[in-house]
Amino acid sequence: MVELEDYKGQKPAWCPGCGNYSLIDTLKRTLVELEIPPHRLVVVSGIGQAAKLPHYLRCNTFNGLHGRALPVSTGVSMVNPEMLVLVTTGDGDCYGEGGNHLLHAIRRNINVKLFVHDNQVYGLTKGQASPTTMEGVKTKTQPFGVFSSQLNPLTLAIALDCAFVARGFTGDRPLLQALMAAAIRHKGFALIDILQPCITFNKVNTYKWYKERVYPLEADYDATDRMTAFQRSLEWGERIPTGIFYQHEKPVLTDMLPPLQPGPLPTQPFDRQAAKGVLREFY
Amino acid sequence: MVELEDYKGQKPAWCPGCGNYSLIDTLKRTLVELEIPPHRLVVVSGIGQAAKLPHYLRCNTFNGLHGRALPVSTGVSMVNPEMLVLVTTGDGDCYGEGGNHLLHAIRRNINVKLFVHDNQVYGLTKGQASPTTMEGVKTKTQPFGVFSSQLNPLTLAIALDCAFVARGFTGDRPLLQALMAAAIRHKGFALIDILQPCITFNKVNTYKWYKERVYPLEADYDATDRMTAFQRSLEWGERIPTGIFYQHEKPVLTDMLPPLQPGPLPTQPFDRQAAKGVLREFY
Amino acid sequence: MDYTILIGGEAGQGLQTVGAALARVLSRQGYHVFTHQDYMSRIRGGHNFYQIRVSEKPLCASTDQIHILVALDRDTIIIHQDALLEHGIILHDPQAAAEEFSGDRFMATPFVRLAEESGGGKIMANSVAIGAVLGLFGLSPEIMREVLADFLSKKNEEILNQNLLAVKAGHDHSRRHCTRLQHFAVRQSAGKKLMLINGTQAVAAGALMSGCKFYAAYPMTPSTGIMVYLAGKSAEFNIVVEQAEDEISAINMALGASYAGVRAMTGTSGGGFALMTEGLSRAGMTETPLVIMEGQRPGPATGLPTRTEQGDLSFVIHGGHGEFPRVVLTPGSPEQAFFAANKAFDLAEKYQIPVFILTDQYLADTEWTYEGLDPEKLIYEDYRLRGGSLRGLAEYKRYAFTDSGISPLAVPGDSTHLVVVDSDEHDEEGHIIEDAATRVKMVHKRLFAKRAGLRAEIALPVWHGDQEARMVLLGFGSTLGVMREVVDELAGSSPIAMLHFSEVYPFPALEEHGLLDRLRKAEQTICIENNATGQFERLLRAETGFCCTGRINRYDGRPFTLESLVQQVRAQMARM
Amino acid sequence: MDYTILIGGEAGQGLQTVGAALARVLSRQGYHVFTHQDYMSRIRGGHNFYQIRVSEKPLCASTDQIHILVALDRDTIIIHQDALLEHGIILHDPQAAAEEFSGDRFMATPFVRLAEESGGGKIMANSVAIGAVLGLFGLSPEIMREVLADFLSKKNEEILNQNLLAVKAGHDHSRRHCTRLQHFAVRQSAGKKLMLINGTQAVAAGALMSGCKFYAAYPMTPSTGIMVYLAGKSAEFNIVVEQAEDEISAINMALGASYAGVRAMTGTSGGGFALMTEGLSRAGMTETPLVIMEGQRPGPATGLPTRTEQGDLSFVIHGGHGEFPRVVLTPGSPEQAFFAANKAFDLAEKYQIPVFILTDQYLADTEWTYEGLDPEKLIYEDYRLRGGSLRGLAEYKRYAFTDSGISPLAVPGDSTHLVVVDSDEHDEEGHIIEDAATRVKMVHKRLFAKRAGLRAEIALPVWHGDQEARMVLLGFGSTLGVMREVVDELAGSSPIAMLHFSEVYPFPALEEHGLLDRLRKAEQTICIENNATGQFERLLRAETGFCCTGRINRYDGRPFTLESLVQQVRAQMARM
Ligand SMILES: Cc1ncc(C[n+]2csc(CCOP(=O)(O)OP(=O)(O)O)c2C)c(N)n1
Ligand SMILES: Cc1ncc(C[n+]2csc(CCOP(=O)(O)OP(=O)(O)O)c2C)c(N)n1
Ligand code: SF4
Ligand code: SF4
Ligand SMILES: [Mg+2]
Ligand SMILES: [Mg+2]
Repeated sequence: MVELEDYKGQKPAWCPGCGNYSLIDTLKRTLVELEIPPHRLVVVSGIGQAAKLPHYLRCNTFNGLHGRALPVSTGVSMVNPEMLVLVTTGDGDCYGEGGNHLLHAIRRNINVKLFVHDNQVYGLTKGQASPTTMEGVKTKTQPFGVFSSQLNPLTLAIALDCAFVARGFTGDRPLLQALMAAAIRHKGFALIDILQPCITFNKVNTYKWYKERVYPLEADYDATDRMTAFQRSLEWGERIPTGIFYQHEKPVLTDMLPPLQPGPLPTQPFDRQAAKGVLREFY
Repeated sequence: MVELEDYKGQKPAWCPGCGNYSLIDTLKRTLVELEIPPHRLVVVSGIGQAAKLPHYLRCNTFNGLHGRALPVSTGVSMVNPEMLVLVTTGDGDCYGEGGNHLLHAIRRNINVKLFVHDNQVYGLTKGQASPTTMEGVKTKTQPFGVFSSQLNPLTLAIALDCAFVARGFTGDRPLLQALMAAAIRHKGFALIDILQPCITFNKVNTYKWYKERVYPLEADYDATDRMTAFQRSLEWGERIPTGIFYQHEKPVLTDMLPPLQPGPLPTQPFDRQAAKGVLREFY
Repeated sequence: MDYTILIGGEAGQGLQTVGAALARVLSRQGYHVFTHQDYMSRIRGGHNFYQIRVSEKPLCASTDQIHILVALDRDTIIIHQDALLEHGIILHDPQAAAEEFSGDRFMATPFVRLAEESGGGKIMANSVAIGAVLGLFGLSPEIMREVLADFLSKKNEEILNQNLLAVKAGHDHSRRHCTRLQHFAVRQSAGKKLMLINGTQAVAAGALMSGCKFYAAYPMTPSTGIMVYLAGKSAEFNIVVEQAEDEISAINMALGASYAGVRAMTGTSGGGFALMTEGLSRAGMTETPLVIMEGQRPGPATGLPTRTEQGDLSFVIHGGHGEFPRVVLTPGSPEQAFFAANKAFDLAEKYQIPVFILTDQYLADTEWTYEGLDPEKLIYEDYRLRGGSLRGLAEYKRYAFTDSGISPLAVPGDSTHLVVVDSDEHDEEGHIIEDAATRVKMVHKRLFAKRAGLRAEIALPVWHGDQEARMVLLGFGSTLGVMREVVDELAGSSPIAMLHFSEVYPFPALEEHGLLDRLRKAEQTICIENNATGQFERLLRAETGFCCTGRINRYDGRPFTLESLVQQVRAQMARM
Repeated sequence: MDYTILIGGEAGQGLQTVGAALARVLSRQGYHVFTHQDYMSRIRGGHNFYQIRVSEKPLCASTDQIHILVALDRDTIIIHQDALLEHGIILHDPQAAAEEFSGDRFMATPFVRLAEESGGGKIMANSVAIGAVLGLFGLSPEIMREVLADFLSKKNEEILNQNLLAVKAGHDHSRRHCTRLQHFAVRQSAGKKLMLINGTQAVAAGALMSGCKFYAAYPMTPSTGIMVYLAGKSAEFNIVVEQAEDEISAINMALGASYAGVRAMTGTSGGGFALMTEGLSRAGMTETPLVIMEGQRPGPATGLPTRTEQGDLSFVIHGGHGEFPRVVLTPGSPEQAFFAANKAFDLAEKYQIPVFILTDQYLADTEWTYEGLDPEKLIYEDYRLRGGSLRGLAEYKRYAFTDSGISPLAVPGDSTHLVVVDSDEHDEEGHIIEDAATRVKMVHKRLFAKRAGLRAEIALPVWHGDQEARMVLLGFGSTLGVMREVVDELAGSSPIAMLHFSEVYPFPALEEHGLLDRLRKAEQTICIENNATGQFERLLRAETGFCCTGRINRYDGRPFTLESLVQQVRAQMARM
């Protein structure tokens, strides 16, 4: 049996009151709920407050270059599809520096679960705008306010036909845990954009601000319909829906790759004798 | 008066029969139609067959690193908004190596016209799959066929609320010219994904293949509706629509940026005297 | 007099404000100060500190010893009390750092309670701390009025007065309770206001005053300050400052801006620079002027993100594929950084090349005092072909062959001439070629001809100390100050000198000015570097064949300090 | 005998097939061949050529002189006819290259007409050309049967026979019309089949035979061949080959794969490598084994994308921020490349570091012949802690301190032990730290301890020629062959030798083996490099302080050739 204690890592260096605390706690509970032992889990992260998470969780870890968690997770997953591979990342990490990898990780449908701590700001570097910062918000590097339109990760993922697209909120732990569990159970790539208040640098999207807006998608919401998903993903303002926006079945890369069919690569022995044969072709 | 002759550049090194020939010819005609003199135009390109275009057109040129045309064009446009800035790029250049810049160029709504020569293959490097290669297509580097889902640039751009999203085809020059002219007239960022047969390396999406499928969007198609645009952009297979999928007005970055309000930066004199004042703050 | 004040506490406790305000008020009173900061890569908690040295004479190094320790939390006492000098004082809030601390060295100063009693509430505890330090020195609390007015984000008379009351409360508390006041008596003023400036500010102001019109970057410690500074001046000076989606974009945006006709710059740290090397090579091939600030921090990879190191020197000199000229400036002080920024813009545009300002976290954050920086010494020449002169040309070729290797740099759109730049090998017009002859000519123009010109632009390193020193300390960049103080300190006992390089690439022509001979004559030549492998020592060897006899390296993420370096140098001397 | 055949024409005319088929058939007949290719960055048109030298003795250099020029178009004649030797022959199709070409040197060979007449249609014109060359040598057209069968993509007896008829037609035409047959007579066979292999194939096969299980890359000339090769073997050997979205992704995928427990590799050229330097630094910090193939081409930036240069040596040695150990292997021949790939995988895993195989377009495309490459000389040791031995451990720390600096490398998921790797500075367990003491210990472990071990792994450069040479030629990488032939050619007239470095970093311990002394004794030491600035010469100076007396650099994108290098060396000799 897996227990919460198994996942106990180092003491977080996050600010007291940061949304990341309930996020990691919910993650631990999800892993315990799904009975995943720490050694079957690999957490890959980038750099940022979010990306520090694997230090605070006992697990296999590859951490981190800013923006480059997805390629690493792709390598891990394509070599050993039997591991549960999670990526924890920030909105800057994932949608800014790492934007290209997101597009292509979705296209590949790698079996990786992507949990984005979306605090709509660069936390670790002290408060610059991120791709999800709302238009007009002023920061020290955007003194006239942000001119770029706010990136909507859900809409983007749905456009790329990502087969699991959800939004969570650290202030709604039961829903977040349900989303995390569903993402992990889902076969293939799963994105959860998690609204996570940064109490230090984001004075706009505060805990209260989210609380007033966030609501769960209706019980009878049909997550299999792409058009609906697209439409509902556009909702942001007075009301912000949370839940699974879009989910369907799709072939997973590692299920299709012929070299993986005999099993994970690290367990496939290297046949030196057979390899020697390739030299024959050069005569 | 601007004439075709004004735009005559070097002799193209493209394969005889390549779709790029009609593309460049249509572009020249568009520029003449709009009476844009070569010196008011800056063409920024990446690297690839597509990206060689500015050598074959007489114009101001910044060419090229693979995938990096958009950032350069951003710099040019943010400094001198009075120039017409075009980016010519390939599907690998723009959606592969340069994917991240595309996301953020759209978000910024820079005043750049992005013409993607989409031959669904890496031409210059001899036939590897590109992000727009269709699933299942086999190449020397994808011996099992492409597993990743085909990137749909239109859907992606619509998801990002790009204010001008179109598809052209080099086999339909009148439409292509109309699209190019509309893109140039449009205020802000404009994307035209141009189906361009690569007769050497793409044996699937041939001239004939496109001809059988490509058709123009209906005359009464409403390009202002995002939902419709999203839906129609998904159409790909037996029938492939072309035309302007989505267009609307949106504030352009350079219109909003306060430092540009007195005029293009190169024409704003540097006031050394005023600058000296900043040292006072350090006392 | 030469006092060291150290303010320590958790991230988020405002120790930076306390430090900055104290440094400012002291420099306004005409004192020389030298500060440095040490902080963790976190926003709250942990242990950070701010060190301020103050003297009537110029200072340029950090020390290990403390006269006044302002402890905003208990850890600060634990960590730093051993560094306290005899007669030193530890100020601590007994509420935060429990009563177990007692004895002559400790002066319990209830920052919070005094703040509350003075009426402003506990958020003014830091003002109490400031006041307490002023009190030790016997400086009037009133001198804080102006500084506080500048520092307070809300310009509000009432808040200002409340803060002043808090300062006064701290001040009075020290005057009343400190038993060691006699050790700290200073004059109210040591002369006229001094300038207080750190490396970041110096580079940023230098860039602004050199006509920088476009800055694109992606946030990364310790370079972010440049972007923040320029963004803050954006409205007033019409500078376009763009936060890019990544560093690749940042450098390419800057190249686009430079191509379009303005002075452009980007800034980053090692990891971001790694992503820029392709763009750097593009700047080299297209001959597009570009200034790059690389603020080093300890690597590899993420390393120690908020600390200091000189570990990217070789990378900056050799980064980018293929061969092209570049300049690397390695200023050692804010003053040098200010003029380095200016020289960078000048050389970048004059030679149409990338020019680096290579700094590090230590230089970036360290404040020095000066009487001033003379803006009249700044060079500003617009090397671009513009307007009339461009329109008057019969023919324009972006890469026309010239003896100097420098081709005319036109502004696109400024005339009917076309400006064609290409990252492929190209002909004079900028169009792609593949033939061997043109390639060779372009290499001669772009690389050899320019290099010849550039070498003459590079300043010789500064020799400080005995002209016939038996021991010479060599170094570059941010070790300038500490090397200088070490040499001054040891000068009495031994013939010692230092040779400091603030411009390292192209390498200064040591052989032509007898410097190499002087090095050869010295018995000991010790290379002092804030890295593990001795990159500068290697550069010197690669450029001249000269091998240093010894080296002192520090690579724990911290800067050299006066005492520890003196000790290490003495140990090497003992071997003579 | 030592003949040079040059086949020239436009891209898309199939000259590569003609060249490859001829090289293959000759090597199967037991002849030594040496080929090199010259092509433009375009798919159709322009001018490309394929050079084949053939002899009964081993060959290792390209030449400037031509015995047989096969001109598939008119330009080929114009460009190359001056290089034709006395008694040489130019084969050309009078339809393509007009009749104006006449005289003894020209043998009009109507490739197209003969193909049509032989029944296969004009697409078999290239087979006629092959046959015409065989005819000159008096080699039987039948020897092409096996080769054609291997080359034809559609395995179809009829097409094969038609091609053979075309070969025969070409052959017969030469026998009948050539007036210079006496100059080309060779034996039907020179011995048993030889192996014909180029640098790309050697690296790729070497990787496969060293247990490479994961390859991620982004296409880029001249590295793409490695990906194509491994993708072709993917099904048979269960190698996962992934075309990444960009080079940043490629290197990080490879790091992920290596972390997950298999041997992983990436490959690129200079521009792509520029994008990988951040990942490289990450490999250094996380101590993740990684093999990187960097195939150089002329820069800066896009440069001359299909040509050759040795311009990235300094970049590969110094690329990446911060300080970490790496190995750079610079093979000079396919044989060296094959074993370099093997050594790269071995060292990468043994020391948990990034290891480079630095090649260039010339080495990548150049075919050499060998009797064979001995697979028994390949090393294969699995240094990873797996299965039982891992599960048996009481405690596992990814970065445990050891004397060698090498910590146990476990496979995640293989036991309940956790594998924690971090790009921040970290403790033994892999968790982020900021304290100075741990930092210092980690630098000692990761950098100093490993470097000490690594130096002993590096092979000494090969001294070839006179042991007490007055003139020594120095070089690295793909100049091996031409340097060797030059030394052999000049050996008679002068005491000359060469010192070739196939492993350059860490730098081989020259001082310990008397090599440095031999260099010091030589009157002239000439560094020969396919770049403009002399990067290897600089490396040698940086590492040893030794300054070469002269240098010969070629930087027009073309390789050194035998005759021109002999001439340049002679010119330097004259100065002795
Ligand atoms: C290549 C590179 N560029 C920049 C940085 C500096 N950096 C570290 S974290 C970060 C942004 C963090 O923002 P986000 O990803 O949203 O995470 P958060 O801290 O908000 O959780 C940046 C810019 C870096 N480490 N590496
Ligand atoms: C950094 C970098 N990586 C790879 C390359 C090699 N390269 C040149 S063009 C190209 C792909 C071209 O494909 P696309 O953009 O679709 O253009 P096309 O040739 O098909 O028009 C590649 C991979 C490069 N020049 N630079
Ligand atoms: S800065 Fe923001 S995101 Fe980072 S730990 Fe503090 S509250 Fe959380
Ligand atoms: S390879 Fe394809 S895209 Fe390139 S020029 Fe030829 S036909 Fe056009
Ligand atoms: Mg964030
Ligand atoms: Mg393409």
